[in-house]
Amino acid sequence: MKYSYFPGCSLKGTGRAYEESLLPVFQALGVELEELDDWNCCGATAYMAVDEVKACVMASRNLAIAEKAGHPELIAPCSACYLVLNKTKHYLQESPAVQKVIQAALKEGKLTYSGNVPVRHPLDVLVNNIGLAEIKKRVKHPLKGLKVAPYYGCQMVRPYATFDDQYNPTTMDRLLEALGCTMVNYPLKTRCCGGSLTGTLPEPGLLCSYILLKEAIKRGADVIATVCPLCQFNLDGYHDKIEAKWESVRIPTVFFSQLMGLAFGLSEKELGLHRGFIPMKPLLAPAVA
Amino acid sequence: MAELTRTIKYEADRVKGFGRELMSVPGCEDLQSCIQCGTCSGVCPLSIYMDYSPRQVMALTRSDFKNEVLRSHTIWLCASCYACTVECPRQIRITDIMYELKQRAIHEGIYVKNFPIPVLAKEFYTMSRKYGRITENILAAFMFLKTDWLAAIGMWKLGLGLFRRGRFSLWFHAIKRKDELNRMLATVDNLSIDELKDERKKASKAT
Amino acid sequence: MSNQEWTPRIVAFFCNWCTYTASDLAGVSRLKYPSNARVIRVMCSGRIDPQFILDALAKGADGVLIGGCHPNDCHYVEGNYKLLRRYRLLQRMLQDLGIEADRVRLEWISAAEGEKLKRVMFDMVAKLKALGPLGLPEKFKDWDQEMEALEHQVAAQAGPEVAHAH
Amino acid sequence: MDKNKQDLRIGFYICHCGHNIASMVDCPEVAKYVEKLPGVVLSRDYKYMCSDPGQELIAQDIREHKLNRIVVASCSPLLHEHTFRGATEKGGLNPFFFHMVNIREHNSWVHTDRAEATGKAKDLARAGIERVAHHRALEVKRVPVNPDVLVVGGGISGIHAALTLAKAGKKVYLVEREPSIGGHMAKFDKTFPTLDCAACILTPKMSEVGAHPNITLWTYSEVAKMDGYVGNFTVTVKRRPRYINEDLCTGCQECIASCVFKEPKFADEFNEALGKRKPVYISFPQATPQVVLIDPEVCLNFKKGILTDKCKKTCVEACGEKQAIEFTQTEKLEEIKVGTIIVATGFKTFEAERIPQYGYGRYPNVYTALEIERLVNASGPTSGEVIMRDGKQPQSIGIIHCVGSRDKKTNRWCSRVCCMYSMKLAHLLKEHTDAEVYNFYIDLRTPGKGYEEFYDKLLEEGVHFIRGRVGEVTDWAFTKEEEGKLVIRVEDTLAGYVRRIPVDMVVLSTGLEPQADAQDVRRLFNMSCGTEGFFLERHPKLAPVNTFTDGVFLAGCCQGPKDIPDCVAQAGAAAAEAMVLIDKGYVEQEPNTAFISEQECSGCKSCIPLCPYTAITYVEDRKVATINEALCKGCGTCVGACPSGSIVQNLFEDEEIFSEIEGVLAK
Repeated sequence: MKYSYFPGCSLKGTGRAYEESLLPVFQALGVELEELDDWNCCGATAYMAVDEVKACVMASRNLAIAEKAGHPELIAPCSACYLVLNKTKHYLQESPAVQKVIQAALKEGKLTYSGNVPVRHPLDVLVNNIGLAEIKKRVKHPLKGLKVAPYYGCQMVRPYATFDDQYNPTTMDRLLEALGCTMVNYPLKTRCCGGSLTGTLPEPGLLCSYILLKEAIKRGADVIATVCPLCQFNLDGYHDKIEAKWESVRIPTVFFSQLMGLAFGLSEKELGLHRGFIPMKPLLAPAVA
Repeated sequence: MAELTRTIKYEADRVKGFGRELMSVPGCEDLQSCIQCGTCSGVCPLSIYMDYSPRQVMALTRSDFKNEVLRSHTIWLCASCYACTVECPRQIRITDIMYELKQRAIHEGIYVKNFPIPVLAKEFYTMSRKYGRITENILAAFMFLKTDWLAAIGMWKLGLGLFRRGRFSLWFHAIKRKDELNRMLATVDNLSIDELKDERKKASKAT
Repeated sequence: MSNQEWTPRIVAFFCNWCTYTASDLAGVSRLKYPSNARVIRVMCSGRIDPQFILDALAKGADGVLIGGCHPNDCHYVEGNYKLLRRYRLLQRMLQDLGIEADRVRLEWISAAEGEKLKRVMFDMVAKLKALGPLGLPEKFKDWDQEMEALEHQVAAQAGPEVAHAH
Repeated sequence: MDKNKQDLRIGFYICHCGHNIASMVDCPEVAKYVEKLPGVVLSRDYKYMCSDPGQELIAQDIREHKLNRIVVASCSPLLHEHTFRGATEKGGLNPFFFHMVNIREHNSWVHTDRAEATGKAKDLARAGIERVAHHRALEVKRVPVNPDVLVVGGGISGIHAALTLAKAGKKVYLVEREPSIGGHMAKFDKTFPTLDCAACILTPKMSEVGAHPNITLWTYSEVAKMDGYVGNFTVTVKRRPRYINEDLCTGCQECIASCVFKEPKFADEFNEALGKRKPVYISFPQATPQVVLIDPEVCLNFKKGILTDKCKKTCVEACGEKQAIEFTQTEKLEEIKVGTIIVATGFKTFEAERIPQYGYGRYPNVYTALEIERLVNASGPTSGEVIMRDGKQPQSIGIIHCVGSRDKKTNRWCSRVCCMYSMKLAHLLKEHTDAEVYNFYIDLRTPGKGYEEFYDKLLEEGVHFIRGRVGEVTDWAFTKEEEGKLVIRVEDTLAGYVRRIPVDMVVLSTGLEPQADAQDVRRLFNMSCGTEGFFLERHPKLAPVNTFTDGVFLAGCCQGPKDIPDCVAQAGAAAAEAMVLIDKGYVEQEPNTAFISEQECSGCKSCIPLCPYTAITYVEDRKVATINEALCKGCGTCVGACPSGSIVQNLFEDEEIFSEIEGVLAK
């Protein structure tokens, strides 16, 4: 099985660990991810604010390249990329005006896009295509006793609930349970982390992150699992500031793929676990041993 | 004695047609059916910091208070989490309306100067246009230099932390076929705003 | 009149209980739709004789719209099914005659579906506009003339031969 | 035919309908156009054709100008065909020499271009003129009306309709699906705005139904089939076994006391599963009929193996000589004949789980309004004490209005009663607990007698009203006072702040929806449903209790959400409509039946299987088919299929329709 793969800028930068863990996990499952040739920025949130049509043009270049690559589906692990690529597909279907502009732009780039190639989130592919049974088979070190707060964030489930419930998504819950984790009841699983605000207007952004961290600790979680590089960054990178403002809410935040890698017996280094600000190491000793 | 300001609005304060024009944009039409229930503000995680609640932005937009809306902090505080869009009982795409308002604020240059978010948006735009990709830490550095360089100094610890963990990039990530992307984006530039608006109007009429 | 844009002429046969009522509802709701269709009321879509449809086309309609109750909802139990069978056969025949399938359209529209009626009207007008005029009366005239000419020709050719034979 | 045309003297009338038609159609222009058409003697435009002078105009013209055909172009024939046929008859002409052209619903109201609309009106008028030439004089048949009435549904609407008819001396069958009549109203504690005890005002009516000699009450029963037509319906009623002989049971309830289950163990439907009942039970103390029933799902006697041995049949013993318990009962079908039917099948409440943000089913202290009705009721599961599922009394309560209503994602409509019942519950909860009560509303709708005054009263009682639709109900705390509470996040739109309000108990004011099986019931009685799924009335203003099936009437919430006074009023109206038919004694049948011209019939028999009413038979000796006029309902399906064209449908003859086609297309 082979999928096209759109990493997005974050997975090459601050969210490096996501890619580092995702690729070997898929490899272990016998699924190949082929990175799109010369992909560009998806168009993302900030770009939409300046020029929505151009954001769609940027996204459509990626979609066109993916169509050319010839694999039936495209995997986009970053929630923002996942949303923007899907949103562009929606616009292309819904709005003849946008469609006209995009087709003209594609023509200029000597590209074509006919609307094929579904954009999928890796969680979706793992649980709904590869299947939990297959994943269970690869588990070498069940993460028994590890209490995880599943945090999905916004853009994977909103506004398009493509593969999971909008209010109470459970795909990651089921996946991590299959690895042996214990899921804590975490009512904030789809509440916003503050997004790019945390970097621009610290007060409101940090408050969003603080609420999420505090509640995860209160619910008895050892670690927060996330599906999005920006969420991971917000929940992991600002503890000093949060501490200065409110209180210490130190709890590690990792990518679900890192937990999968651990369960599959991959090394922490391979999975980029050393890249987190709040280390997860001490928790692992009892779990993996 | 505290300074008193009049808060009354006269008809001259409205920019007539602004609301109708915005509601002609595909995706924004449903604003017409807003019942001002406040669900958007109730679910918005950022509404607690806003000068106008999302509901008020909807009301102001519909009533042509263009200057008030485009100058508000609210549109820049929207983190695009889509909670309002999903919950709205009238299925108004509030997040998309916020995007539309942000675009107009940038286009017309009326937003709070030194407010970092529009600057980030513009820098993001420029960088992705120039390199095709975003290098996050450099983007952040640019933004702070343009808004509040003291804050940039405050971020040194985070930067250093990123650097030590190998999450810091020292130079721009870029795509190979920059000219291909630029040619594509240029087609949108060549399309005048009016033309696009006409296209949109036609489209919204058709749907 | 002549420099006006051509618009299709539609004859619509609506059953009294569902589609005619839906049409009334569209009116009461003040929905707006193109004015191309002329509605003829029948008690049940089962009353619609294929000859009505052919006659309408022959007399200059560019399209025929049939509206009946949804399956299982017929006021007369199953008149709509009876019509459906006839409609399918007729469509095959029309195809053989070179009349496009989109010209004769069957829609189930319940008494509550004023909106659907509006949608169908818009859609049908758009499709007929794309197809252009059917113009059977003019074609009949042309064909008649052709036939006449042909007869003359035959007569002219036959004339001398007949003469020879004598 | 041409000769015929020369004899024609057609009168044409186009109605302005005030501005309704005249604003979009140039009526004088159409009248002028029609005047020149062959056969037309007189062509007029008039402001309101349906008015008395309008009708008189037709009658007078017929007499003065010797008109023999009338065409009126105005509104829908479904509205005023009857009126103008009457006017035609008044002028001394057979009423079927009249034809109606719809230029309002089908033209002026739906088009925007005056020239186009005028053109269309001309086409339609011309078609009417062409058609009316072929009209023939017809006779209206009278069919007697069976004076018995079927009322479906035993809620307050059905009860009131049945009693009204019974008191007028009509025989009524009242069929109810549940074991007792009473419907939703029986579950309510008090009624707004007067705070009458619901049971106190309903129970006397229920027992009156149970005791009335003119009412046959069948509970635990459903209508399975309806055949026939107005005046003569044949209805099959399915009676589910309650394993108790209704005639023998005295309602002593000894059986319940002696059941081997010493304690009630099973979810009690009447108390919204907040209480428990035994396998043998009576829904509620005032249940009508006062007859117990046995739930075979849980009664041990119906189990297999050891379990059945555990049943000591103590109930049978307790019943003793009455011998009312019949474990062998099975489903029974009863066939009845009635002339009219009143459908009063009610509503169901919106399922609160469908809005997960409000936490129903996830947080135990989130309740639906109907559950609160039982909780505050003295005969409810807690004997009227407001004890929450966690055993505590609430000190603060949030009532969320419009749950499931006014929302495009669920139900678009306003459920009409929730504002008022929410305020009633706010009052009752405050009375019972002295808690702080918050109402969260979008708009407060109090348009009824004494309703606004009730709102005033609540304000004076200190109930809080916050204008804002609640975003979410959660159990995560941000501040200390929120710990252990349910937190309501909402924008107080009038104060202009987003607020987090911690409460102990949340009440969801769920809206009203069509019954889950409304579509089946609709088919059963040949009715229509609106887009939202409630049964469709024949006309929203002028025929609000009629349906499109003659002789079938609507009452209560099955037609749309409404409060008790409106239900009762509508039930009375439906009963009156039924009595109109019964007391008149006959119905006139539209003479649109079909007949076969024997000379032309080839005897191919293709029409025979087409008729859904088996009205067509084959006459062996004459080798032709024939139609039984009494059975024919005038669909015309056989006419459309006859290969020899020998079947004719009155009012929809081939010539009439062909001329209409010709008329609309002629240029």
